[in-house]
Amino acid sequence: MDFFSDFPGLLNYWVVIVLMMIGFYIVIAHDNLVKKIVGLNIFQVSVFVFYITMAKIKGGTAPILAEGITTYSNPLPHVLILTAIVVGVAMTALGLALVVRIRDAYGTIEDDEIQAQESEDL
Amino acid sequence: MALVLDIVSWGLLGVGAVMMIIGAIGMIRLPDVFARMHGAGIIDTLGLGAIMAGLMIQGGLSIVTVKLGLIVLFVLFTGPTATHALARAALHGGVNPQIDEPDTGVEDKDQGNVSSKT
Amino acid sequence: MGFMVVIGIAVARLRNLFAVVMLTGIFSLTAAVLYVVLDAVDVAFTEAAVGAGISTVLMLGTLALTTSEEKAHESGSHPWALMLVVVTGMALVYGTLDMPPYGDPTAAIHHHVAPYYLEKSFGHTGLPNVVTSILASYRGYDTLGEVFVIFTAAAGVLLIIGRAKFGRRRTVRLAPGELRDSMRQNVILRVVSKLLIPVILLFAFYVQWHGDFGPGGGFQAGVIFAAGFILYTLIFDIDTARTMISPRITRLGLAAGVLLYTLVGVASMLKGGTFLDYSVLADTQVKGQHLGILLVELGVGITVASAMVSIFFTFAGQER
Amino acid sequence: MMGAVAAAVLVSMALAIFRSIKGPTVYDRILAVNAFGTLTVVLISVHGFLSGRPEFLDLALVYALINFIATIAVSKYVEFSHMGRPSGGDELGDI
Repeated sequence: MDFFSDFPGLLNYWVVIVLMMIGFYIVIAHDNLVKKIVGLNIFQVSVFVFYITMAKIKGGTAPILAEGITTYSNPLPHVLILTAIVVGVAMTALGLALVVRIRDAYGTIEDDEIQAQESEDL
Repeated sequence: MALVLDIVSWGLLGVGAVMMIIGAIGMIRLPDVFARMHGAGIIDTLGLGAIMAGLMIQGGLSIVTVKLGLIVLFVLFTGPTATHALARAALHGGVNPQIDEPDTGVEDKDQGNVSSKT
Repeated sequence: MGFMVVIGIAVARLRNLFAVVMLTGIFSLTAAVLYVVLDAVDVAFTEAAVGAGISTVLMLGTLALTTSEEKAHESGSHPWALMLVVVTGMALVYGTLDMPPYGDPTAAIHHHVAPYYLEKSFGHTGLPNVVTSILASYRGYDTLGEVFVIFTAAAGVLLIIGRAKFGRRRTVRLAPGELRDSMRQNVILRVVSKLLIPVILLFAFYVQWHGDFGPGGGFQAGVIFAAGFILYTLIFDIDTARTMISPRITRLGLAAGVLLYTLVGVASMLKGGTFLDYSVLADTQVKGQHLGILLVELGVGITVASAMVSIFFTFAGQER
Repeated sequence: MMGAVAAAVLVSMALAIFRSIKGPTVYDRILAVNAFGTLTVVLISVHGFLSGRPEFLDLALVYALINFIATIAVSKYVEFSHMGRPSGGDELGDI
């Protein structure tokens, strides 16, 4: 696993940005609502990875105190992300519930078809 | 004694690693789902088992060994069960082609294999 | 990391939503491995339980209720969207040029409060897991907020789709002795699951109480506990599961967890401290902190477990 | 040696991902995801030993557990949820 930690300087951040952009693209370019939520999830994960990357200190280990270890990675981002993940899944559940409800109301989960139905009604 | 243990554990780790790769290659190369399950089976049992046994010897007698043993036990329970459920699902679904994906292109013939075998 | 990019692109391209959900599962497993490599064991714990487990199951539930195919666009690809994304990405890459390089111990983030937590937390709380001490004690307000968010989300799901719909209800009464076409018929699965579920619940308790010393804690334990019930619901059906743990209990638990958390805060106020200041709960500071963290984590665990179970039941009980 | 094992596991993971992206049928994907989960368990354990702190094996146990539940859920979904099946029945909703 050493080659993970030997990544030079900023590469991790760039991968995070690529992931974020993939998620962003899915959210704005796809019409399917479930797909949009998946895109949102990817975006979310990229932010998590960003925080965790910042917390890492070279040569450090996990922030669980033990004898004989002096360098620990920064525990504060871990706390933030830990709660963020659970909140994220709660939000995902809420979004999916909305999707189910939309499907009940419109009979479709494609954004453009919903728009079309809306304009017909007007 | 320590040297013997080390050699045994390295040997087990090596065997496990080789089995992992064999299983993964099997998952790529074999022709249909039911055959591919055998590849996954190698990963689940021999690959994981050998590597965990090697790690156990490395870890010595401690809580680590117990946890590794628990993992092996757990995977030995769940792996075949999950594969069994999957095989049943595939068997039932193979007759009924509507869960197919439309965008598989060339490899759609594989589905034919599945239903003819079932 | 390379894996994640590949999976992300594949997710963007695939049209079959089912395959997309599967890939999301792998994606989140990969993310969890990455967290372990980057030393965030607690986060990896949560991500594994939540991302790979619960959200996959919830997305499958949604697919079962809606449709599993994405419709093809007439317009094809979106050049404007791609352009916007590329431009934003460029701007962000430009922004990273000022970031400290990976793993640099002199970066600004490591010199604010983090060293304080690392040095003092063991003396203050007596717990080796710094993440737990920060989560439950130093940043107790934040965590209380998060718990309320989860509570609200679960309540929202219950409100939006919790009611049985009129007109769409078609309950099929089965004649006695008629075979139900369900996983209950599968003997191997049933027996193995019956063996495993108690172990899973026990393991959840272990994670709950051991969270002070190793990776784990209320959030993770709650999710694992819920996973046990979800497994039961998958093998049997939703009605059997509902007779075992009724929606009333989950709703009660949802509120009880938040209440327990808040009451710990109020109790510390009554004993002369400030809100959520556990030091006054027992004779010595360390004991008080330990007790407070334990209770708060229990509250978090109860809320998360009930929220996950009730959300899952709501999705599963939708179409019948 | 540990590093070699980790590398082997990573290679297998890459192959599993290839199968899950390519996978002609749904079942191939499920199989690949399941195998990927097992590989993750191994990778976590090996990484624990590599970094010299092998006490975080609870994680690997959780992975094995979640992997199992996810596989069961998915198998159940593909086996029993046929959209628009006329008989309705309670196997439809409870994935």
